[in-house]
Amino acid sequence: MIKRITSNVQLTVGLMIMAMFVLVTFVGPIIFPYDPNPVVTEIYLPNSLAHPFGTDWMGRDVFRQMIGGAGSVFQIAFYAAVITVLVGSTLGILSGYAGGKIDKIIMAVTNIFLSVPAFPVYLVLASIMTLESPLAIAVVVSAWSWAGLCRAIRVQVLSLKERDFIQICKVMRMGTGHIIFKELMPNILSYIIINFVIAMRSAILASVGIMLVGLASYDPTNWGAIVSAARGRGLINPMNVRILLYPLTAIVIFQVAALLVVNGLDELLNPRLKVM
Amino acid sequence: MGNSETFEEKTPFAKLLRVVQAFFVKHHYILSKIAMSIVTMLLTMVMIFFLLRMIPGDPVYQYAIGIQQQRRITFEEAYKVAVQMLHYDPNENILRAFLRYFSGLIQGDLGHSIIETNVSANSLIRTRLPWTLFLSSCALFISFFVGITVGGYVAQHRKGLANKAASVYIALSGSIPDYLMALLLVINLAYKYKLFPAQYNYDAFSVTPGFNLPFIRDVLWHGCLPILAYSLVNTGNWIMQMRGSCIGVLGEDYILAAKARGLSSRTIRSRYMKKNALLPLVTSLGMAFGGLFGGAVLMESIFNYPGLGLEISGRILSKDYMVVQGLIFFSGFMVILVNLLVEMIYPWIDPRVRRE
Amino acid sequence: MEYIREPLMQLKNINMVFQKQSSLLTDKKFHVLKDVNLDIFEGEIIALVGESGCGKTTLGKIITGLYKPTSGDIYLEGERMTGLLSKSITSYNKVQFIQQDSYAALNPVRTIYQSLYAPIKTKNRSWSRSQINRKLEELMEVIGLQPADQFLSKYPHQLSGGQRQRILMARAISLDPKLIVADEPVSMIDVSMRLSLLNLMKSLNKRYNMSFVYISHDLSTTRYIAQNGRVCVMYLGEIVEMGQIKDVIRSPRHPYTRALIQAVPVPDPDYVSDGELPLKSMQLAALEDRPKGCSFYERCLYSCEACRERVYHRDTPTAKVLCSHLEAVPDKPIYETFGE
Amino acid sequence: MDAIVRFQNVHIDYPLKKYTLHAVSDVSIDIARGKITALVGESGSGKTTLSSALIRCISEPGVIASGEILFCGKDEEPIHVEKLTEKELQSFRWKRVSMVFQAAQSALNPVMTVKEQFLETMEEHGDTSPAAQKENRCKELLEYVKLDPDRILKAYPHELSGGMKQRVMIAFSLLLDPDLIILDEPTTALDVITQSYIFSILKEINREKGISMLIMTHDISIVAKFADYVGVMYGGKLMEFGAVRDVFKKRRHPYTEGLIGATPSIIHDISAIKPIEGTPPDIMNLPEGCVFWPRCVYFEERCRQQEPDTVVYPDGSKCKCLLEGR
Repeated sequence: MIKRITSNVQLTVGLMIMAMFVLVTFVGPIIFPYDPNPVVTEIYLPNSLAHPFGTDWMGRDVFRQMIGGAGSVFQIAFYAAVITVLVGSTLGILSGYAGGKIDKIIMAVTNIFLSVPAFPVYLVLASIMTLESPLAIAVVVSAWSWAGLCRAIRVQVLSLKERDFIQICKVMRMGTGHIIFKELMPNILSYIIINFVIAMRSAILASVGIMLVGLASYDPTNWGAIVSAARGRGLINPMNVRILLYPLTAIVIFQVAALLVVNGLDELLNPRLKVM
Repeated sequence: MGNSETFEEKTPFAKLLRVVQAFFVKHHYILSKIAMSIVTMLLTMVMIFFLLRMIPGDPVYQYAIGIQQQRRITFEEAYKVAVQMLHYDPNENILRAFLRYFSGLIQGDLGHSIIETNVSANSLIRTRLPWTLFLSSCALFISFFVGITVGGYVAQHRKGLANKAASVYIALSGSIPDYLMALLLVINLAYKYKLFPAQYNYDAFSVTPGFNLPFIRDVLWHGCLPILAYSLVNTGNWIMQMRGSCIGVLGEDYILAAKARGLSSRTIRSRYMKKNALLPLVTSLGMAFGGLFGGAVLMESIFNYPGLGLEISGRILSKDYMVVQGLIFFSGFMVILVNLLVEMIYPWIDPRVRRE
Repeated sequence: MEYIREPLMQLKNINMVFQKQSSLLTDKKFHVLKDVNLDIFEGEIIALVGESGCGKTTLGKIITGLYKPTSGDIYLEGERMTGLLSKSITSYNKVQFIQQDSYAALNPVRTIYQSLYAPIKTKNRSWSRSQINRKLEELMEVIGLQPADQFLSKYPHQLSGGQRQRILMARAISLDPKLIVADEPVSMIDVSMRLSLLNLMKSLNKRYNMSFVYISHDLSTTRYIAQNGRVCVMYLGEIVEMGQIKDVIRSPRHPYTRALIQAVPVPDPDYVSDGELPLKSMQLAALEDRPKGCSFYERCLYSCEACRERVYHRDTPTAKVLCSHLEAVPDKPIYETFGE
Repeated sequence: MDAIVRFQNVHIDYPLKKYTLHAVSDVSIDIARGKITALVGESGSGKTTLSSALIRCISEPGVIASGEILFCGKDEEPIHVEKLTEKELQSFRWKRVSMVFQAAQSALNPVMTVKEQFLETMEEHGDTSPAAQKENRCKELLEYVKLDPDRILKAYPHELSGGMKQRVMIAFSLLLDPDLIILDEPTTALDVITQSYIFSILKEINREKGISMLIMTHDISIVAKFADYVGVMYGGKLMEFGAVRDVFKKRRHPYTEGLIGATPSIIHDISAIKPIEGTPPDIMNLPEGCVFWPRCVYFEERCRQQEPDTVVYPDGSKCKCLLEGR
């Protein structure tokens, strides 16, 4: 298995970059602790050895800010992906496998979520709830994202449950638990894993977007909050532009890495290619 | 239904029933789609209503205080006026409140502003939606047409350099969030090189709105950057969809059969590959178009472009929820409506789903 | 005293109607099976043959319990079956199913071992792992895949079609059923390997005295496997002719059976029958709004006006035939010579 | 024999990343003019690859590695099919050689009516006659395969049943009056009655129009019923070739013998038939020597060591076996 992963260039590169982000998140703050107090003498310093990304309008180190904020960014992404995948796949499997009334009800609810545009609702939720923890933001940004996954998984389950190997399980009187967890799940697991990474990607974009509008910036070091604050200072000033570009670049790098992982996993796990 | 036989065939009622039944049988496909859409709309109404109820505090109270100070009347009277103006009474029985909200929506009244008098969701849609639609539909159609052209080309030349370049572009554009693209363009093209204006829909000082050339030119000029940003981000997605769809179609037997029939590669490309590959993309295009009515919140706020999206985010920040509700419902409604239209047109495009 | 064999399974007046919603108010009804009566005896091989859409697979699925018939009763060893989901029946696992597409019938992400282990464990909760492993070894020997470990650790896509089909047989017999329904088990297998699979099924039938319901559109393989058994020829959801396969092939009585047998190609250039098939058209009638009388009326060369209104079973010396106008149908064999 | 197509030492390879797959190796076979020639073989025997090489429609990434494919029209210079340019191929395909695909069910464009596709093919091949005349031609052909032309012409492919589609494809293959029709498993997904109808239609076409046919099948019974000549293929090689009656009577090659012996029939003695042991060869990993030796009942040690030459008999029939005449 490990050999198959390493032979897939996309997956290896993607995983390595993602691992680096995780490393920075956990180890970074210990090596480069962040001091939020303003240093009047060091406002808008350019890049240097002491301040690799320079300093901001209050003389604080941007590099250390970002390292401090990474935890909050990835916690949101992780929680949101967990919630999205749990809710989406549970409801999707339930809807597809149970069929009948349950299916109709779940699909009607899913349709609402798919029709109403997500981002404005995120903003409403963010403004009427007090969001002060990564988990709360994660709940908000996964409030809508499960619906698409739910529908996609339902379609897969619908086609799987008519397949011969599920039918024969019924003839052999295997329990519903066995059919769902041992027969169905392994077949959609790769799809769920891939969607976990995709959910992380969109959670980061959504959370940064919410902060960019000026909501829910409970943690000033969160990358979204840095971007929002820099933008608030005015983009006419190139110094603010510079500050804003660091977190955004980091986000893009993470997005690319996650996409590589998605493509790589797709290649690795997709049965269509495996049969060939 | 079995008991239709129990009716005497000659009675007018039975005749009417048969006509109605025949009508339902004939238009089964469309009717069931319409029924589904209506159900979804109703459920959407209910959900948005309850979202409104989640708002902490009493918005009427603050509004009433404003009116009290403005008109110098007692608080009770002001409160009544406020309730009337907002179409919202927090002390009202929830069922009645829902009925009132519901009848308002049925009559096309999407809700009134709590903060400004004479501003309603309807008036905002009238003034803001055209700008949003101008930007996003231009961008959507540019990216769609570029996407299907490039996607169709690279699907046929999978081993070429173009395909590799397309893959890189797809990966990058899929990873750069639209607001970052917007920021980059503003920073570079507007602030650094001053090629395009950075904000607003037109320059209110130099042109007068109306059907005149300078105005139209100025609007297009201001639209350049947002449209560019939006297209750059979305083209990748369309390339990817079209390429995937084309590759699927190219593996079909009828492509090989067409080749065996000695048809020219141009015919095969246009009438066999593209025609079939575009079918699933029509649905995507419809969904994307329906999504435009909500406005691109972040994009418009970065360009300070007075579309619906900017309005929504502004109203959310100023806690003008009544209007926000209306606008969100409107965009949901449009998504459902456009999807319904696509589904009704679809049998006409794809003969396989056509019903007699 | 006369000895009467009790059938293993009895199907009585089975009807199956599929409904498809055609509008918000009305449904289209497809009468897929019509008044099917069938007794299956212990240890016999009975074949269901017919063209696609004749309802043979639906009947197979009803026998296994996958479908619940719209009306009619099924008795298994004298006990009434009410469908798969009811727990009340004691005839647990007595009917098993072998499907046509061996690739689709095995879970692609589970190994053969996992696919075979689970059903045995579900049936015999108290068995230890080593007990089940022994049983698996034994099964693999029966189906002729040796060494067992090498096959058990593989995934379905790593095996050939013939090997997978053998695995399906192992899975079916692993639950010690009384009856196995085999739905076109060899139609997707290469010609040179079909015969050995059929031989395996024959030997299972002899060794365990299991009954087989062999569903096929191919009369040649059917004749091979059900050599001494019975055949039911199905047409549009009805059994139009039932009898010993030898007799039915030698001198078919139903007009449809006659056409069917004449249409079967023979692997011998000396037996080329170049004549037209005894049919009016090749168009199959619709399954909705079935006519009152004979469903073969439209295509039949020997029909009379009365056939449109009524049809009933007639017993001939060799078979039970669903044709009320049997006098008009020729009764001479299609081919002059027959081997055993 | 008056041949319309001569395959001479044809090799078809699939160059893959790590190795090259030899789908067809060193096949020489003549397709008789005006007759029906069958190629029989199991999956992976290379019969489909060989026949699609005739119109140069080998699935990607297969290539004709060496050998010649000669198409000999009446009173004209033989055409080297393997050397045709893309442009020449376009007019060669369908006009000289047409094909009824195995997957006839999906060989029509789902978004065009039957009529549109018929007319399009005629136009692309430079038919400039008036529309009504073209339409009459289509109707005539559909009637020929016993279909109702008015209904079929305006139908979309999904509105036709399997047997109807197959007949539409046969009518389609006749559209430009080709010299040869390739039929790839034309009845695989159909039941026996439909199959019988289709073969009688095909036989009629062969007799009345004198069109040569090359049919691929895995079913030796169909060969017996339908073909004049037969080539038996196994593991990408031609094992035996000859007139159908000869091949069935003489059974020169052990594989042919096994194949005929393993096919159940509705009239012959059942007890005499027996399976061929073993499994068909893995095309990626063909055995050394004769490809059939692992399954051959007459196997001798030398079969493993050397590949047999093809013996050509005076009547043109062929056999590729070391133990020929055993």
